[in-house]
Amino acid sequence: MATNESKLSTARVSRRAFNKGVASATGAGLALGSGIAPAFAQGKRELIYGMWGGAVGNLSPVIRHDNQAGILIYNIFDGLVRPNYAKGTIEPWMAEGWTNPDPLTWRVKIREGVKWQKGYGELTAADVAYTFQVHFDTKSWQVNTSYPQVESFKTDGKYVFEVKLKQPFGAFPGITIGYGGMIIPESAHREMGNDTFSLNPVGNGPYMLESVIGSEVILAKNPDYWRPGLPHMDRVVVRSFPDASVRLQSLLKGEVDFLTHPDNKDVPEVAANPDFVTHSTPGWNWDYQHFNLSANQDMAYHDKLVRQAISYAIDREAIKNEIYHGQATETDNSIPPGFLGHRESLLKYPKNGDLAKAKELMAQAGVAGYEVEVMCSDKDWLRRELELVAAMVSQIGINYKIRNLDIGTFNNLWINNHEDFQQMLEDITIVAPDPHATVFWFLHSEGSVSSGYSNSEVDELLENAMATSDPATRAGYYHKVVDQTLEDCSLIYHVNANFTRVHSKGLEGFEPAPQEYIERMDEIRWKA
Amino acid sequence: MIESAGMEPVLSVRNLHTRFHTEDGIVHAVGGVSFDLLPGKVLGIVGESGSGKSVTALSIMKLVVSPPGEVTADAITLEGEDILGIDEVRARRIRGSRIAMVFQDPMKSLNPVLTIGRQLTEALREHLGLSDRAARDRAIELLDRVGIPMARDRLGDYPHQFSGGMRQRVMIAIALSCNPSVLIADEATTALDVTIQAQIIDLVKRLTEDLGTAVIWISHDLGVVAGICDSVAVMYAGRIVESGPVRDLFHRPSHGYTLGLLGSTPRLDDDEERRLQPIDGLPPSLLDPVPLCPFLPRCRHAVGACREKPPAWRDVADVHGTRCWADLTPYWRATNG
Amino acid sequence: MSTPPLHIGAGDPSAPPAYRGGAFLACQQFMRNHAALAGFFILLLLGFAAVLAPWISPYDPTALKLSEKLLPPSFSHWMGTDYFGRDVMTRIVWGGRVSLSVAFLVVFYSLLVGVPIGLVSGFVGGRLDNALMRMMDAFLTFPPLLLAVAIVGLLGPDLENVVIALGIVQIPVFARIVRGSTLSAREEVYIVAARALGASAARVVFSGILRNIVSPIVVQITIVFAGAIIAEASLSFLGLGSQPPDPSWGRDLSEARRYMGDAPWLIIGPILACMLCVLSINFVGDGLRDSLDPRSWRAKTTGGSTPRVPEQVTP
Amino acid sequence: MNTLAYLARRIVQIPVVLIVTTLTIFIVVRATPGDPVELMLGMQTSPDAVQAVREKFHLDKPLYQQYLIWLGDVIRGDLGSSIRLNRPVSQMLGERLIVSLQLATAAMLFALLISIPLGIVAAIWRNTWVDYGATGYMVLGFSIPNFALALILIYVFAVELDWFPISGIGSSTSRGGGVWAFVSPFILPAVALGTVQTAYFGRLLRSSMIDVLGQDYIRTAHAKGLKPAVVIAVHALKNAMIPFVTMVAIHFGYMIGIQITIEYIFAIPGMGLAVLTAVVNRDFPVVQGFTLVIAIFFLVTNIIADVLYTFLDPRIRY
Repeated sequence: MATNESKLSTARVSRRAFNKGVASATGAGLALGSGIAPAFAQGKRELIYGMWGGAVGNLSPVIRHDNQAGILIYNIFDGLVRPNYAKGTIEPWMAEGWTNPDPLTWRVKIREGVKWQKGYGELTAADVAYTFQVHFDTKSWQVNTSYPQVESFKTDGKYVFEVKLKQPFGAFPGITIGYGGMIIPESAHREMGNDTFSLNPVGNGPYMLESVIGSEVILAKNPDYWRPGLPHMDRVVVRSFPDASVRLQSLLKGEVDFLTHPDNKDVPEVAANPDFVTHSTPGWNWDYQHFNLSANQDMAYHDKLVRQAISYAIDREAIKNEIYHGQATETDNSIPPGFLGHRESLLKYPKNGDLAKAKELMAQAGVAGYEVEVMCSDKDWLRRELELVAAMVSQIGINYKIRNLDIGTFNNLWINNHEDFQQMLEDITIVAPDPHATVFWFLHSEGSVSSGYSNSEVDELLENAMATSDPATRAGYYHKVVDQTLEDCSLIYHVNANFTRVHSKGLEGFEPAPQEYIERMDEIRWKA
Repeated sequence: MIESAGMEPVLSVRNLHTRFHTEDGIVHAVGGVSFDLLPGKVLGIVGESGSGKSVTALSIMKLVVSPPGEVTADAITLEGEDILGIDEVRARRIRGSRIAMVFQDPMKSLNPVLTIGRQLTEALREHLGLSDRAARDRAIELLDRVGIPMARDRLGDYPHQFSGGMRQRVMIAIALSCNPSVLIADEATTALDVTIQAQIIDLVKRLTEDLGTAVIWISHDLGVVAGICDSVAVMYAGRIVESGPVRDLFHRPSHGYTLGLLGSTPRLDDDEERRLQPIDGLPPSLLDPVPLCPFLPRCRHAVGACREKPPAWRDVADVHGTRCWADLTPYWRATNG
Repeated sequence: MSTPPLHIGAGDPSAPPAYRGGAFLACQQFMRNHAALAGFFILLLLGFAAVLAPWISPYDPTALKLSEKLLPPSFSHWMGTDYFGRDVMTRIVWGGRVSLSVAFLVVFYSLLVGVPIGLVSGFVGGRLDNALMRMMDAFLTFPPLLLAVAIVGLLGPDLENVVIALGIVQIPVFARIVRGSTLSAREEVYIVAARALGASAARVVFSGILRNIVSPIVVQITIVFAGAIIAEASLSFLGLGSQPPDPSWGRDLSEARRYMGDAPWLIIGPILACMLCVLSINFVGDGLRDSLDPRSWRAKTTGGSTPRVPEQVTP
Repeated sequence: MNTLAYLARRIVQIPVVLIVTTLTIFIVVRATPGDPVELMLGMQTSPDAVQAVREKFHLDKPLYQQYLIWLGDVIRGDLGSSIRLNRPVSQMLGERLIVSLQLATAAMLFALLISIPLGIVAAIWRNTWVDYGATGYMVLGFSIPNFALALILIYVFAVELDWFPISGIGSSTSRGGGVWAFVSPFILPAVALGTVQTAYFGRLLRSSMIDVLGQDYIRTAHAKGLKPAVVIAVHALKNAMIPFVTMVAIHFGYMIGIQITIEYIFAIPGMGLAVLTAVVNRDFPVVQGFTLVIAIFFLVTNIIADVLYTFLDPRIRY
């Protein structure tokens, strides 16, 4: 419903874009105020990427990095495998293939002839072994995330890497060599040392790191990339824009060619703008209310009827429209579309909630109303969502006392000491395209992010699902787990937010990924 | 009215009025002043503070800002040129070059952050268009003339490095730098101690005689006026109540206020038991001037006429006139006193 | 034979010049300053609006009504409604409670701590003065917003901590001003005279010096008051200010920035409130500074000194 | 000579003040709940992963020892490296300090460009509509939060009129392009940041000009028949400038501390945003390193302000 105001600006934008387009095509691209460097003779081969958030952190796959850095690492390094989002499968990449001779052994065949950047030789199985060893030596975060099942590993010849597991692990391709599959060159890492390597990483991906100055990272084309003719861009300039609306306005003004995470409010309007292409793909993430079940035993929310009442009181469609402006899909469970074991987004709870049922459940639980402290981090859209949710639950007598915290304090309360908070609203991006990465960590009583919820039956189901590798049986287990969570409501899911990216009409070759920290820029190019 | 005795006056003022529009009403600071200043002569203007002495000077220099000030007169002629109606640009060319002024407080009259040399040569460069070099030499010569030792290397000094007396000398040097035909000294020695006062008075007398500059010496100190002036005009409540040659006025005071002033000033040749007679009461409000003699409320010698009609100007001698009905001849003293 | 003093044209001579205390003359002077008067009434209005908010506001500031989302200003909603359908005008009135109370407390605390430090170090001088001033320098070097972030992070985001965070940075400002004025006041003859008369150091400091440095302090109060309101807004913009659901100008302003194109009234409301408040504070400050300076008191013409030629005659 | 003595005394005091500042920041940030390593390592951290990083950044040692280690390193010029970004603090500082100084200078230039004429005009025609207009504008500048002004400026001048770019400071395009490409991104942030200073400076210059214009030496200058412009520019301004310049220098010292919201909106890689992110993520080395530099910068500008004072006013020889 673009108001006439925006139509006006659209018309103006298109004329400006048109001028710019003509100017850049003829190589005289220095339009007043547009930040585009002069175009090269044979059409532009430079892209300016408007990144969300503050400055980008370290760029080494073996040191914990944030999502923004993940995007850059994804373009400097090519991983052992690559997810195919359309088919929801894991495809061979640096690993030509892998075999599973017995449930505890996996043998991975490494692709031959792939060169490291800046002349550091060829990628071999030794590099893979070295990378795993670095993770274990530096006790990196991956040890607990991607390699908990790894017993031992060794190379077998120049191009075969063999891993022995402590127990069968069906999600080996997606997680152990998927999320944990970013390999670093042994020669370069030994020469520079861990810290220096993180400042100038040497990878095998389509782009090399040229410079990091202030909040701007410049990636240059990797001349000896193993896929000939790629990437099409000579340079990708990545600039951080903390403010979402300013980031979008910079795109509209032509100072930036491509951006992610626009303000959801502007998505419908920019989608209608003919000069730009908008991809709004359902994301592998969810917003959820989290109850601290390991503490505050006297609080009413420990009764699952109250939690169900809260879930019934939530109007998920209102959240989708008011907070995400339509760029989301309502959900009440933790397996989003495109994941193994996904059935429906909404299995039990109605889209607009059911106030009568909620009140009935509260009466059943014998709870008239209570006050609870609900904390939220510094993501402004989540804070608005919490205000909306607070209004919804107040209809059944529950008063959410909102405590908005900075991300440091928030994570500290949530991750590290588990006692000092009662309830919270957060969103989470799922790291690997396998239900194990979401369901196990959150719902298993020993899961790394468990909230004190422990249900032995659920634990058993999760362990079985992890052990088998046959997708059909794993899906069956996850169905039962989800049904149980719908009953227990240890977590109340609201929506799967879309992951949105917008780029100038002249660009093509994007492949929208539902994950926030993956952006494939190897095939991006300016149309001829 | 003081008629000039034959010589052409260098400055003549006819019926000068200066009013200030304040929130409380219109203050008539100067209520119709007329006088002539003869070349090379020193005219003293005497009166209590608030009697309009300084405002008269500032009005002549066209330095009164309007609004709130408002200066009107029949005529103000300087060296034959009527400077009453001239525009600001012409007025600016006259100030400092044809008519200059020295102020009361030497401590504050010089710019603390500019060197003496700069403040001296400014007027020279502005009015005479001298080159820096020539201006410097002229400045050194001027400082020598006003008695500042080692003038050459004092140019670079700042005002706070000079004593009060020295600063007043610099002020005089600045005023006389362009050889003006009229110098107005507004309480020039009031802020100085007595010994320095005498030096400054001698300096002004000597310089004005050499240069032939006419001087208006504004002061409330009768002793200083007696020492330097040729003729005197006594001002009260914005009007000249009596004027004439200095000796005439001191010995044959013909206005109640002049008599009162003389009565309240100690004299060297007084016999001991003569008690000083202060003038009691306060100066009148200048808001709505009364047609009668302004000094009436405080005058000891008021006669019947004073309360009926405003005193007209009458001549007591050929160049000595007053605006007072009372006959004060009994108070005159022998001229040899 | 002296004639009785006859006051001609000087008003009613029989009314003896009543002695009027300094406070009265200060008020009289303040009344003359129209801008200050206007500022004072606006502040009074804002104060009442903030205090009486629950009774006078037509709508509930926090209740959501999605059906009335983003309505332009109309008769029913003077300043339109925001993205949750809440009335902007009501939220501004309620927001005033937060912003004004934060500003008031910041001024109060920084005065409470800053002025004594300034007085002591100005009056005592020597090594204590140097030590205190170096400590104040240390406080001054803290980047204000960062200190606020750390403190709000440390003590949690409720209002008191925002006040502490903003107050700490203002303490040295007051201290330095008071010290400066005390140093100059200490040299004044009337202070030396008071001490010569055997006045105790405390009496000299509090009655002598403090009374005479009131006006620079008052001016600084208005600056700090206005600065606090804006700092609270900046903190909210960075996500650290007051907590929902109680509205605050800063938070509403930062939330409104997303709708600048579609609903500009969302951003104009808080800005106007901010500016109106700060403008009136400044005018009151200027008015106070002039009226507290005895030199500018002018007694009416009944009695008192004759109206003199205005001070500044030349251009 | 006593100016040098005064200067020496002030410079000697800097380390003392710096120690007090850094110690206070050290305690405040360290006392803030949340352990940087756990925050950085995120959810699935194994205890020994946390321990490894803690040792690397000496976080396992007692507080006072950590401070002494840090102090020792600083004296040797090593500010340590960021826990979150794993980059040497000095390198981050190098890039960002320049940008912050450029922004501060741009904002200061804008403020002076507007406030000096405004202050003078308001003083000369005081209590006329010119004065009220100028003072009104200055107080307006004073009372609008700089981020609100920034948003309005962007909306009007960048989006609608497209006169100036929104971002680009410290970016390759601005370094690579011509003068305009380098200058243009500074304009809107400078206006947004400088407007508040305009109000402070304008009001100060107006009141000091009014004081000076009332002095006797101005009357003397007029009596000398100098051009009004000379009287104002030379005689009056030189005196009025003394308190003004001191205030400008002190405010320049403040500039870096209050740039955060402008850096946030205009995506400027300055120091404010880096420190804010560091405080939020409890990245201690960065917080300390940056606050140290901001403090040094503030103290140096203060001393420059005092020295300027003696230089400008011949009456004061410390």
